[in-house]
Amino acid sequence: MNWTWFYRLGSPLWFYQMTTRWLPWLSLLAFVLLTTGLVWGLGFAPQDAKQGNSFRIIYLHVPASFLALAGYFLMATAGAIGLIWKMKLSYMIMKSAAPIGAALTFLALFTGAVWGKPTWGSYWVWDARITSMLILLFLYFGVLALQYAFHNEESGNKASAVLALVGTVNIPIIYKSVDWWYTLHQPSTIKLTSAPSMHPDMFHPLLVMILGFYCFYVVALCLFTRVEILRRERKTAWVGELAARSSNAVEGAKQ
Amino acid sequence: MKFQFQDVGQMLNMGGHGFYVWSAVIVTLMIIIGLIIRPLIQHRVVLSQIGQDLAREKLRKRVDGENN
Amino acid sequence: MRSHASNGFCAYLRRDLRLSHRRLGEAASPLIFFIMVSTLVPLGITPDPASLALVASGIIWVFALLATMLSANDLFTGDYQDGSLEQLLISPQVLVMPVLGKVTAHWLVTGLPLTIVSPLLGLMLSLPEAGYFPMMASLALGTACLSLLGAVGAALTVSLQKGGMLLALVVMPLYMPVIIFGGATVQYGIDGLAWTGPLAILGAMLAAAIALCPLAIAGVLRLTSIN
Amino acid sequence: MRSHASNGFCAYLRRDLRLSHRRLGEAASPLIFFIMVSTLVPLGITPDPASLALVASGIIWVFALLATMLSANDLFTGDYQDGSLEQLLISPQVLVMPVLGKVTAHWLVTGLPLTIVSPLLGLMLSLPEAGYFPMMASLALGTACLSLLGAVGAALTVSLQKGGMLLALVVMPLYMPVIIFGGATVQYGIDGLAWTGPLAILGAMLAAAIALCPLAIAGVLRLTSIN
Amino acid sequence: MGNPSLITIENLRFERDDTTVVNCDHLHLDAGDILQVEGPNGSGKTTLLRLLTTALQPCEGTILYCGKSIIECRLEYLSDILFIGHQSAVKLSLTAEENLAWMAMSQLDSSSVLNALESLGLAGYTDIPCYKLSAGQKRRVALARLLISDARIWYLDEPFTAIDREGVKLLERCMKDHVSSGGAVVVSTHQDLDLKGVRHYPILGESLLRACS
Amino acid sequence: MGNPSLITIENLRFERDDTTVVNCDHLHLDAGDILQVEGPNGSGKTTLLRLLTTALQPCEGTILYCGKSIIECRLEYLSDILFIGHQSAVKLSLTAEENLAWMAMSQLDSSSVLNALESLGLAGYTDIPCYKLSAGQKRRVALARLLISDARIWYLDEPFTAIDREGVKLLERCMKDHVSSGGAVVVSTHQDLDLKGVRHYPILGESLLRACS
Ligand code: HEM
Ligand SMILES: Nc1ncnc2c1ncn2[C@@H]1O[C@H](COP(=O)(O)OP(=O)(O)OP(=O)(O)O)[C@@H](O)[C@H]1O
Ligand SMILES: Nc1ncnc2c1ncn2[C@@H]1O[C@H](COP(=O)(O)OP(=O)(O)OP(=O)(O)O)[C@@H](O)[C@H]1O
Ligand SMILES: [Mg+2]
Ligand SMILES: [Mg+2]
Repeated sequence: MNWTWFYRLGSPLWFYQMTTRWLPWLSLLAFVLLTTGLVWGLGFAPQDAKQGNSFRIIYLHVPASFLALAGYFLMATAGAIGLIWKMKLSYMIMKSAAPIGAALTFLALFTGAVWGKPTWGSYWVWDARITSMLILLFLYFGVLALQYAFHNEESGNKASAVLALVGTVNIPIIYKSVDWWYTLHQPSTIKLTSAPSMHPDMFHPLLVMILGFYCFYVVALCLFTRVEILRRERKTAWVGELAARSSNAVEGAKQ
Repeated sequence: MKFQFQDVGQMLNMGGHGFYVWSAVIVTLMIIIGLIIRPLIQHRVVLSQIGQDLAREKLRKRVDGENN
Repeated sequence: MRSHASNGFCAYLRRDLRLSHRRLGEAASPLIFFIMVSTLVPLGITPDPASLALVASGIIWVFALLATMLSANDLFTGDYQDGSLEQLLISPQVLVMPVLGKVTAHWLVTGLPLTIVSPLLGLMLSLPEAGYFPMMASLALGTACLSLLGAVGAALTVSLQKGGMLLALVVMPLYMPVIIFGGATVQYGIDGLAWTGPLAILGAMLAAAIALCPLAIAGVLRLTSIN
Repeated sequence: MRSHASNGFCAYLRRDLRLSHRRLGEAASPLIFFIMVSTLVPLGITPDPASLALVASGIIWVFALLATMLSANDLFTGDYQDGSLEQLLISPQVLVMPVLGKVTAHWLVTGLPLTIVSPLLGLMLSLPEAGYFPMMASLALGTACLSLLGAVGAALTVSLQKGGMLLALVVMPLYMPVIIFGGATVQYGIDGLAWTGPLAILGAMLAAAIALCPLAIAGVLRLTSIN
Repeated sequence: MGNPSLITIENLRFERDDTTVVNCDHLHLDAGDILQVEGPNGSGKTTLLRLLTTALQPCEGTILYCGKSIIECRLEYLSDILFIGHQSAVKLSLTAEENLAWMAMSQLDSSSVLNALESLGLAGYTDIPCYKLSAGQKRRVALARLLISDARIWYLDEPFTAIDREGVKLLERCMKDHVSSGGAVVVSTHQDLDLKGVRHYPILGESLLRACS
Repeated sequence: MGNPSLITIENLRFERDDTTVVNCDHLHLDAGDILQVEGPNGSGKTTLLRLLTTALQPCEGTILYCGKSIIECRLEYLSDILFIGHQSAVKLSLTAEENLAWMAMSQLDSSSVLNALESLGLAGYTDIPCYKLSAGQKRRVALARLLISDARIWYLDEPFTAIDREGVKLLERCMKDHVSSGGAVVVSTHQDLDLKGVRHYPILGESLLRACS
C-alpha cells in the first residue's frame, strides 16, 4: 500500500497551494448557491399553510443546524487524526473548525429561538434536540477555551482534541437521554415539524441552501486554516518568501 | 413559481412575522460575512507581521556583520 | 523501587486521605457547601413545602453535582504546584493505579459524605418519603461517576495554574447525562415508578467510567504536563 | 513612595483588571458557571415552562450568589501565595483603598457581566416578562453587596489559612438578607407589586457594606501577620 | 551618643509555639552599614527580618527607628524600607515590565523601569509573561525593585537564591552604591559577601543545634 | 569502547517558542562521575535536567541509557534515577516523617526514614507539619530522599538553595559517597563544589548573552 498521498495530505505547504488554486472557484459557487437559495426561499417558495411566512426561517435554520453538527464531527475527527498520526495539519484544521462551528451553532440556536416565538409562543423550550444543541455550543466553547488557555500550543492542541473526542461520545448520549427523559415526563407538547412531508417547491430551495452552506463552510474552514498555517510555519522558507513578496507588493502599491 | 409578495413593504412585513424572519436573515448574513472577513484580515496581518520580523532580523544581521 | 507499581493505588489513596484529614476544614467544605447552599433555596424561591417538594429532588442533585465539581478542581493542583505531579510522571510505574487511588480518595471525602447527609436535606426541602432511598442509591453511584469525570477535567486544566472554573466549562457537558438519570431515579421513586431502571443506567455509566476515565486521565496528564 | 497612598484604589483596580484580562478564561468563569449551572436545573428538575417560571427568579438569584461567592473565594489567595499580600501589608498606606480597589475589580468582572446576561437566563427559565427589569436592578446592587461580603470571607480564609470554603461559609448568614430581598424584588415585580421597596433596602445594604466591609477586610487581613 | 542609630533593637524576643525563635538583646544599624545576618537553617533569620518589617509583632522588646518606636511612626518607617523575601511577589501572568511598574506604584516612567530590568540582565525578556522565565530570571525581576526604590533601608532575605555569579556581583555593587549614598542594608544569606566593611550578626540557632547534638 | 557510558547524549536540541533553549552536541556520564552543569540564569540548565528525566521530550536527538534509548527502556531507566528540582514536592500539611515515608513509597521502616531526617539535621522537627519549618528545613526534607533512595543517577537542580554551609558540606559528602559506590550525579548550581574530580559542563546561554550585549 502506498501511503505517500496520505502524508502529502498532511503537508501544510501542499494544502496552502491547493487552496490558493481552488478557493476562488469554491467561493464563487458558494456565493451563487447562497444567493439563489436565499432569494428563492425568501421570495418565491410558497407560504406554509400553518406557520405562514415565519416558516421561511427554515432556509437558514436547517442548514446552520446541519453544519453545526457536521462541523463538530469534522473537528473531532481532525483531532483524532492529530492525536494518532501526530499530523500538524489536522490540528490546524481542528483549531480552525472550532470558531466556525461555535458561530454556526449559535446561529442555529438563534434562528431556532426566533422561529420558536411565532410558532410555539416562546423563545425557548427544553426539547432534546434543542438541549443537545446548547450543550454542543458549550462543548465548542470548551474546545476554544482549552485551546487558548494553554501557553504551550502543543498541549493546547492535544487537550482540546481529547475534549472534542469525549464530546463526540457525549452528544448522542445527551440527545438520547434528554429525549427519553423528556418524553417520559412530559407527553410531547411540541415536536419539530418533520421534513420529508415537505412540498417540493419548498424543499428545492432548502436543498440549494444546504449545498450553499456546505460550500461556504469549506471556504471558511480553508481561510481559517490558511491563517493558522502561516502562523505556525512562519519559520519555514516558503512562508518567508511569501511574506517578503507580499510586503514588496504593498511597498510597490504605495510608490 | 412566482414571487409571493405584492411589494417590498409586504415582503418586509411577511404577514406579521417580518421581525422574526428578517432578524434571522440579518444575523445569518452577519455571521457568514464575519466568518469570511475575519480570516482574510488575519491573513494580511500575519503576513505583514512575519515580513516585519524578517526585515528586522535582516537588519540586525547586517549591523552585526558591520560590527565584526 | 519496583514493587510499588502494584500498590500505587493504596499508597495514593492513603496519602490523599491523610492529607484531607490534616486539612479537615478544606476537606469538609464540599459537604458544608452542599448543606448551606440547599438552605438558601427556600429563601430564594419559596418556603412553601408543597412547591419545594416539586423541586427538591432536582435541587439536591444539582447541588451534589456542584459540590463534587468544585472540589474536583483541586484534585491535581496541589500536586502540580509543589512538584509531586512531576515526580509521579517520572516515577517508574503505570499512572493508572495512582490516579484511581486519588479519585477514590476524592469520592470517599466528597461523594460518600454527601450521600450520607442527603436525607437531612430531603427533610429540609420536604422531599416526599418515597424518594429517600432512590436518592441515596443514585447519589452513591452518581457522585462516583462525577468524581471520575471531574478528574478528567481537572487533568485537562491542571497545568493552567488554577484554571478556575474553566473546569466547569469542560466538565459540565459531561455531567449532563448523570444528572438526568440521577434526577430521574428520584423522580421515579416519588412517582412510584420502577426507579431501578434509571439507576441501572447510572450503574452502567459508572462501570464505563471506571474502565475508561483512569486511562484518559493518565493520558491527559502526560499530554498536558510537557511545559 | 508616599503619593500612592491616595491612588491605591486606582492602582489595585487597574492591576486586578489587567490580571483578569490576561487570564480571561479564569475571569470569565463565574459567568460561564452561572449560565451552565442554570441549564442544569431544567434537566434536574423539570422542563415544563410553567413550573420553571415559578422557580426561575429564585434559581437565578441563588446561582448569581454562588458564582459571586465562589469567585470571591480566590480574591486574596493569589496575592497571599506569591507574597504580594505581605508587601501590601508592609506598604506605607491605609489598607482600605487597595482593598476597595480589589473588590471593585471583582465586581466588574463578575457581578456586572452576570447582571448583563441575566435576561438570557430569564428567557431560558421562562421568567415572566414583568420580572426582567427588577431582576437586573436587584442583581446589580445585590452582587456588589455579595462581592463586598465575599471579600470579608476571603480575607478570613486567607489570614487563618484554614483553607477551603469553610471560613467563607461563615459569612453565609450575611448573604441571607441579600438573597431574601433580591428574590423579593423580582417576585414583587412579577406579582405587580411595588418592587422598589425591597430594592431600596438592597441599596441601603449596599451603602452600609461599602462603608463597613473595607474596614473589616483590612482589619482581618492584618491578622495574617500573626503567623 | 549624638544622633540615634537608624535602627536600634532592644531585648527583642519572639516566640512561636512556646519556643523562643528570635532573641536579640541589642543590635543597631547605622546609615552606611551592611549587616549580614548569619546562622544555620531554622535559626530565625527570616523571622528577625519579618519582625523588622513589622510583618510580625514581637512578644517583647522594641525596635526603634531614629529613636522612635516603629509602631508609633509606622507609616513613615514603612515608606523608608524595602523588603524582599523568599516569596518574590512576582505575578506570573504579567510581564516583567508590568510587574515592576506595578511594584513601583506607577510613579516612574516606563523608561526607568526598562532601564532597571535591563541593568539586571533582563533585556529582551521584559515583554513576555513571567511564567516563561527561568527561576533566576524571576528572582531578578523581583530584585529589580532595588534599582528603582528610594527606600533608605533594605531588608533582603536570601537575595542570591537562584542568581548566577554575575548576578551576585551586580547585586553586591548595588548594595555598595546604596550604602555609600547613606542607606543601610540588612541581608541574610549563607554565602560570603565580597564586600568590604560588612558587619556580621551571627545567630546561634540554639534550637537547631540542640536538636542536632 | 568497552561498556557504553551510563548516559550518552547525542545532538540533543529542545525548542521553546521557536528559540533553541538546549543544544547539546555530545555529553556522556559514567559511573563515578559528578557533572556540574553551569551557566548564567536562563541558559537552560533546568531544561536540560528535565529533558534527562523524561519530563520534557526533546525536539531532536537522543538520550541513551547504557546504550539504549531512554524512551525504549523507560521504566527501567526511571527506576534508576532520582530528580530533585526547584519545586520540592514536600506537602506542607504533612510532617517531615510522613513526607519522606511517602516519597519512599512506604518501602522503608520508619526508623530508616527517621535516621535519614536526623542525619540531615532535622532531629526534633520530624513530627511537626512542614509549613512550620523554615525555608532551609523544608529543602532538607526534600533532600533527605537522597539518603534513602537506591537510584543510581541523581539529577539535582540547585540543591543548595536555602541550605546553610554545614548543610552544603553534608550534601557534598553524600554525593561523594554516592559516586564512590558506583553512582553518578548531575548537579546544576551556581556555587563551587568543594569536591575533587567534578567535571564541568558549561552552558553558554546564548540567548541571555545576546540579549545583554
Ligand atoms: C432554539 C431552538 C432550536 C434549536 C436549537 C434547533 C436545533 C435543530 C437541529 C440541531 C436540527 C438538525 C437536526 C438533524 O440534523 O437531525 C434542526 C432541524 C430542524 N428544525 Fe430546529 N431547532 C430549534 C427550533 C426550531 C423551531 C422553532 C422549528 C420550527 C417550528 C424548528 C424546525 C426544524 C426543522 C423543520 C428541522 C429540519 C428537520 C429535520 O431535518 O429533522 N426548529 N433543528
Ligand atoms: N515554561 C516556559 N515557557 C517558555 N520559555 C521558558 C519556560 N521556562 C523557561 N523558559 C525559557 O527557557 C530558557 C531556559 O530556562 P531554564 O529554566 O532552563 O534556565 P536555567 O538555566 O535553569 O536558569 P536558572 O539559573 O535561572 O534556573 C530561559 O530563557 C527561559 O526564559
Ligand atoms: N509558621 C511557622 N510556625 C511555627 N514555627 C515556625 C514557622 N515558621 C518558622 N518556624 C520556626 O521558626 C524557626 C525559625 O525560622 P526562620 O524561617 O526564621 O529560619 P531561618 O533562619 O530563616 O532559616 P533558613 O535559613 O532555613 O531560611 C524555625 O525553627 C522554624 O521551625
Ligand atoms: Mg529563611
Ligand atoms: Mg533553573
